Amino acid sequence: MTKYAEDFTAQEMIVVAGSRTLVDNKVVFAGTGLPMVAITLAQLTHSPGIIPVFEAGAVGPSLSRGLPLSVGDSRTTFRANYLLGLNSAFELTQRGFADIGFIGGAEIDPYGNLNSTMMGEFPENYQKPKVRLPGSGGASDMACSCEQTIIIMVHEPRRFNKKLNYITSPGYLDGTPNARWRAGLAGQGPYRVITTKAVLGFDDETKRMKLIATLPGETVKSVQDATGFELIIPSDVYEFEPPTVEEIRLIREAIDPKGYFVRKKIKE
Amino acid sequence: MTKYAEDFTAQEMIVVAGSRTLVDNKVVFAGTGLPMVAITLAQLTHSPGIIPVFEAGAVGPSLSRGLPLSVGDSRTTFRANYLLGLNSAFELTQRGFADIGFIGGAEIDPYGNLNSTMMGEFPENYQKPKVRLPGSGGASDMACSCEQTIIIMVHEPRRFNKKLNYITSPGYLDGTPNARWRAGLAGQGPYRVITTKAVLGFDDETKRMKLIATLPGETVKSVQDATGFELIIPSDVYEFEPPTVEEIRLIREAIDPKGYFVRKKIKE
Amino acid sequence: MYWTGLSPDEARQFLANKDKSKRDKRMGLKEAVQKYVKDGDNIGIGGFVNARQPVATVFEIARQGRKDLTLSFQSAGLAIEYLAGAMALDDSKNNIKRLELAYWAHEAFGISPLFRYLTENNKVELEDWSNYNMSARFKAGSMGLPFIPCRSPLGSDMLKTNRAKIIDCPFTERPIMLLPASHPDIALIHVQEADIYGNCRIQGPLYTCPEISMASAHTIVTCDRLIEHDDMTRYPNRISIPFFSVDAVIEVPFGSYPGNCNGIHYFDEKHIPEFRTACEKFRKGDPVALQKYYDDYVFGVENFAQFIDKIPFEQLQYVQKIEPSTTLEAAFKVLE
Amino acid sequence: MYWTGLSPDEARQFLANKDKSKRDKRMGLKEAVQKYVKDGDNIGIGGFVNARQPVATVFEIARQGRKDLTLSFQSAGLAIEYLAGAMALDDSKNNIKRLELAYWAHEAFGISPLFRYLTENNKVELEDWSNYNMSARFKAGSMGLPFIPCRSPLGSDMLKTNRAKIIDCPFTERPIMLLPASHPDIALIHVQEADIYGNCRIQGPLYTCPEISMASAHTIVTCDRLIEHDDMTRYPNRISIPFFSVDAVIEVPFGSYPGNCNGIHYFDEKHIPEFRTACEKFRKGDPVALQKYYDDYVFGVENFAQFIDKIPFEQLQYVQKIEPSTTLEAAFKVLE
Repeated sequence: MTKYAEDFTAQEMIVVAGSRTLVDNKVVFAGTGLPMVAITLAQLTHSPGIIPVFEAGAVGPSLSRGLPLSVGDSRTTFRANYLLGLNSAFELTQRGFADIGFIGGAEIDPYGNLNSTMMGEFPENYQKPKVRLPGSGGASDMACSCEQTIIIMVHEPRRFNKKLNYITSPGYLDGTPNARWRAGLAGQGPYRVITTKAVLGFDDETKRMKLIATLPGETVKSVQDATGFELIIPSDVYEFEPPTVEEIRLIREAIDPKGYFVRKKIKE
Repeated sequence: MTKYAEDFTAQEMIVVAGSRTLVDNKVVFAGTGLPMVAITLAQLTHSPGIIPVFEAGAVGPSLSRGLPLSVGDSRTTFRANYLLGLNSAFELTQRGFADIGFIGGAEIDPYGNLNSTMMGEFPENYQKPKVRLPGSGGASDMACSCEQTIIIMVHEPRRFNKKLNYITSPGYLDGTPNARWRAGLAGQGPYRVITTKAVLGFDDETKRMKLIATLPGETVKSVQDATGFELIIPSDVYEFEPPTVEEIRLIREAIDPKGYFVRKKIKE
Repeated sequence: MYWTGLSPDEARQFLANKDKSKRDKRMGLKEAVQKYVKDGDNIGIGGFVNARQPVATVFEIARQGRKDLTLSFQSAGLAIEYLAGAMALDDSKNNIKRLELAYWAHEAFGISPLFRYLTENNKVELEDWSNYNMSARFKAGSMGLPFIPCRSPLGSDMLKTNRAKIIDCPFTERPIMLLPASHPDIALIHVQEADIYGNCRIQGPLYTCPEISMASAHTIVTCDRLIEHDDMTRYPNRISIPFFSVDAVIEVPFGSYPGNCNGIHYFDEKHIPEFRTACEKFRKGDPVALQKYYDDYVFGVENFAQFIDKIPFEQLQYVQKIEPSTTLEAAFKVLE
Repeated sequence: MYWTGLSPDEARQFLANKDKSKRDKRMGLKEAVQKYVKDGDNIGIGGFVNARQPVATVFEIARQGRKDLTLSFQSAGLAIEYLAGAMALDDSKNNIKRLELAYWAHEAFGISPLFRYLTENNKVELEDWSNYNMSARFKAGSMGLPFIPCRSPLGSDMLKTNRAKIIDCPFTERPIMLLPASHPDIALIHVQEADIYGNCRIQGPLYTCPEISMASAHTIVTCDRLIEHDDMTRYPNRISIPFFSVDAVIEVPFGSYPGNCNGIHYFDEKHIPEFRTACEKFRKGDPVALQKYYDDYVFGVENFAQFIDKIPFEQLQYVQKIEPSTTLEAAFKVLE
C-alpha cells in the first residue's frame, strides 16, 4: 500500500503535483526554480525518459549532478545531448520540438495569461512601476512556442486577477475562439496551472480557468476564496492524492536538500 | 634582379595576376578553382597574412595540406580558426567580415554582372535552356555581400557581352548611381576583373568596365577585340609585369602539381 | 504562395504530434528507405558538392525506385548525379520532378553531365537560388520561421523565377529579400559518427546538415561509425544534430564514398571520373557505360557494402591514407 | 525607427573599414576598457544570469567610471548588479541610462535589489523583451540583417513599448514579429579559453556570446586561461568566436567569479548572498554595507586579481571542487 506523507509544505505539494502532471518521454522545457525540481522528481519516480531542455542551451542532460541553481549553470550540462546557446534552445522550441513548457509567474488571469514584469499601471507607469519584477526571461517564449505549458503558481487572491497589470506570457489571450492562432502563435497554450491549493485547467470552449482537483487540506470553497476571479467548477472535481513518503523524501534528501527552491518561504 | 618566366600558360598568368591583386591581412572569401590557387600563391609570396574563408564553413585555415578540390573538402579545414557551416560563412560575410570575394563566372557584362546559370533566352527558356551551367553556388552571395569582389574570367568575346543571358551575380547592375545601394546590397561591388588577357576595373562614375593593364603578349587592341562591348581605355593603361620564375614554379610544383585547376584546357 | 514539402504550419503540426523519445533507432538502410522515403517527397540532400553526401542512401533509393521527387539542396554533386543516372536509365522507376538548388556540378571533377541532360531536355522543373538562400531556407525551417530575410542575391535574375519576395525593411526602409522556409519531407544525412539514438557528431564543415535535418519531417542518418552514447555525450558541445531530430540510424562505413568524408577518407580521384565519364557518354547519346556502371555497382548489388567490396582494396586504402584532416579518435563501437 | 548602438548600415560600414588581421591582441584590462568602452556606449553583456558573466571587466569599468550607458542583454545578474551598485553609490561617476533586457535577477539567489531600486525610482529607461528576442536581436546583428522574424511573445504587452513590429507574413498571411537587430558598440565576453588572436573556445552553454560579439563594433574578451594558438586550432569545430570578431584579449583567472564558469568553478554560494544582501540594504535605505563592499573589493583594489586575493583560499578551492561539469583538459599556457 502507498504510504502518504503526513507532513509536507505547500511548496512540496506543488512540486509533487507538478511532477505527476508530467508524462514520460516528453521534451520538457524547464523554467527556473520549482519546475526543475518537479522534473527531477518525475524522472526519479514515474517518468525516467523525460527530456529536459534549458533555455541557456542544454538539451537532454542528466540531472544527476545536483539541482541547478540556474537554468544556465553547469549542473544543466552534464551529459547533455545537444549544447549550443539560447538561440538554439528557443529555435528548436519555435520549431515544435518542445512538448511541454514548465513555467512560473507572479500573477495570472482567468485565461492563463501571466505577468512577471511589473505591478502598477501599464503603460502609464511602465517606466516607474510600483513594483518591478525580474522580467520575462524565457517564460514568454515558452508560453508562446512550447506545444503546451504547465504553470506553477503560489495561490493567493492578489495573484489571481481578472485583469493583469501586464501580460508577459500569453495564455489564451482574451479567450475568444482561436485567439492564439490569430495572434500568430504556434503552441496550443496552457494545459495546467498547479498551485499551492489546486490543480486547474481550462475549459475547452471558453478557455477560462477551471478547477480540476483540490490539494490536500483544501476545498472547492477555499480554492475559490483564494482566487480573484470566478473559477469554473465542474461536477467532477476531485481531491488530489497526497504526496507519498517517498516523494517527500526524494525532494528533501535527493533533489533540493539545501532548500534552494522548495523550502523557501513564500514571498510576499 | 627579378627573373621572369619565359614559358607560362594563360591560366597561370591569370593566377599570378589574381595573386598580385590581393593585399596582405585581408579576409578573402574564395570561390572554387583558380581563386583558391591565387590565394595560395599570394600567401606563399607577398601576403602570408591573408585569411581565406570557404563557403562550406572553414575560416582562416592553413592551406598547407594540398590544393582543395572543393571549397568544402578536408583540405580547407586544416587548423581553421572557425568551422561551422554554410550559414555561418555567409552570415559573417553579410555582416561585413569578408573584405574580398574572389569569384569566377561564365559570362560578364560592362557593369561586372556575371552569369553562371544558363545560356539561352530568359525567362522564356529558363526551364529548357540552350546550355545549362552549374548555377550560382555561393558566387552571387559573395558578389552581393563581400565588401569588394575580384572576378576571374577567360577572356573571349562571347563571354564579354553587352547583355547577359541571365544575371546570376550582381555587379554594378545597370550602372546608375548607387544602383547597388538602392537594390539593398551591402558590399561595394566588383573591384577588378582578371582575365586571360588583361586586368580590368570599373570607372568610378559610369561603373563601366575599363582597362587597367594588358597581360604579356596582349595589346589594348587585342583586349578590345576579345571583348563583346566597348571598354573604357584610360591613358594610363600599362603592361602587366610578367610572371616570375618563382611564381610559376610555385604554381606548378607546390600549389597545383596535378593541374586540377591551372593546366586544364580552357573549356568551350 | 505554394509550398513544396511541408508548409510551415504543417511542419509544426507534424512535429508537435511526433514521438521525440530517446530510443534505439538502428535499422537496416533498406528498411529505413522503405519506411521514410515516399513517392512525391521533397528530399533534403545533406553534404556539400561531393563531400559527405548521402551516397549510400541514394543507392538504396535507386534500387527501390521512387517517383515525382523534389530535391532540395545548396551545392550537390554525386548523390544527385547517382539519382539522375537511375532516372536517365529508366524514368518509369526513378524520377526527379523538381529541383530547388544553388549548384549542381563537381568542382575540380567538372560539370554535371546529367544536370545538363535533364535541364536541356526539360525533364525537370527548376527553381534557382544561391547557396546562402538554400542554406537559409533550411535554417528558417529549422527555426520554425515561415521565412528569413537575406541580402543576397538582390538584383539577380534568380528573383524573377523563385519564390523569394522583396520588401522594404520596416526598420531601415531599404529593400530586403524574404526567403520562404524549406521543410523537406525527408532529410538524407551522412555523418562520421552517430549513436543509436541519432545524436550526430560531425567533424569538419557542418555544411547545412543540422538545419536540413531539423527542418525536415523525417531524417535518415547514415554514419561511418556508430559510437557509444556515453562517448557522444562526453562532449556535448560537439553534438551537431540532437537525437530527437533523427528517425533512423544506420552504420554504413564509406557511406559517402567516392566523395570525401572529413577525417575518414578523401575523394576517390579514380572512381569519380569513371562514373562521371559514363554520365557524359550518356549525355552525348551513348547509354552503355552508364548502364554497365549501374548494373555493376547499384542494381547488381544488394547493399552498399557489396558496392564497396567491388572497389580495389588498395584504392580504398589510398583514399584513407591521403585524407588530410585530423583523423577521428578511436571510439568504441556499439556492441551488437 | 531609432537605433541604439549602431544602425545596421553603420555597423556594416564600421566593420568594412576595420582591420581584421590575425595579430596579438593581448593587453591589460585597464587599457582595454580605456580604449574600447566609452561614455554613451551601448554595451552587450555576455553570459547568462550569474554564469560566465564579464564580472572582471565590469569591476574595471566601475573603477574608471562610465556614463550614459545602454546595457543590452537577455538574462543577467551579477555583472550588471555590480555596475548598478557603482551607480547607486555615485551616479556622477557611473550611470546606466537605458536597459534593453529580458530578465534581471539572480534565480536561486533571489531578485535583484538594485534593478528594483533603479526602476521603481525611474532612474533608467526600460525596454522589455523576451530572452529569445534579445538573443535573436544579437543574432540578427551578427548575421548582418536589419531584423529577424520571431513568433514570440506575440500577444504580450512587451510589444506595446518595444520596437518590434508585427506584420502579416507574406507567405502564410499569419501575423509575425520582426525584431530590429542589436549592434552594441562594445561586447563584454568572458570565456574559459582564448588564444592571443582572440579565438575563443567556450565550454558548456554558449549563451548568446558568439552572437553578441559578432554583432558588436568591438569586443573585449577576458578568459580564465590563455592557451596556445596551436591547441585552439587543433579542434576547429570547437572554436566558438573567431579571432576577427575580437579586439582585446586578457587572461583574468576567475574573471566571472563569484558566478559560475563551466568547467572551472561553480557559484560562490557565500559571496553572492554577501553582495546581494548589501544591495538589498541599499534599496531599503542603508548604503553602508554596499559602500563598504565597493571600498573593499572594487574601488579599494587595483585590479581583479587583488579582489580575488581577498577571497579566502578555502572558499576559492571549494567553488572549484564542487564544479560539476567536465573539467577542462590541461592546456599549455602561452609563454610570456
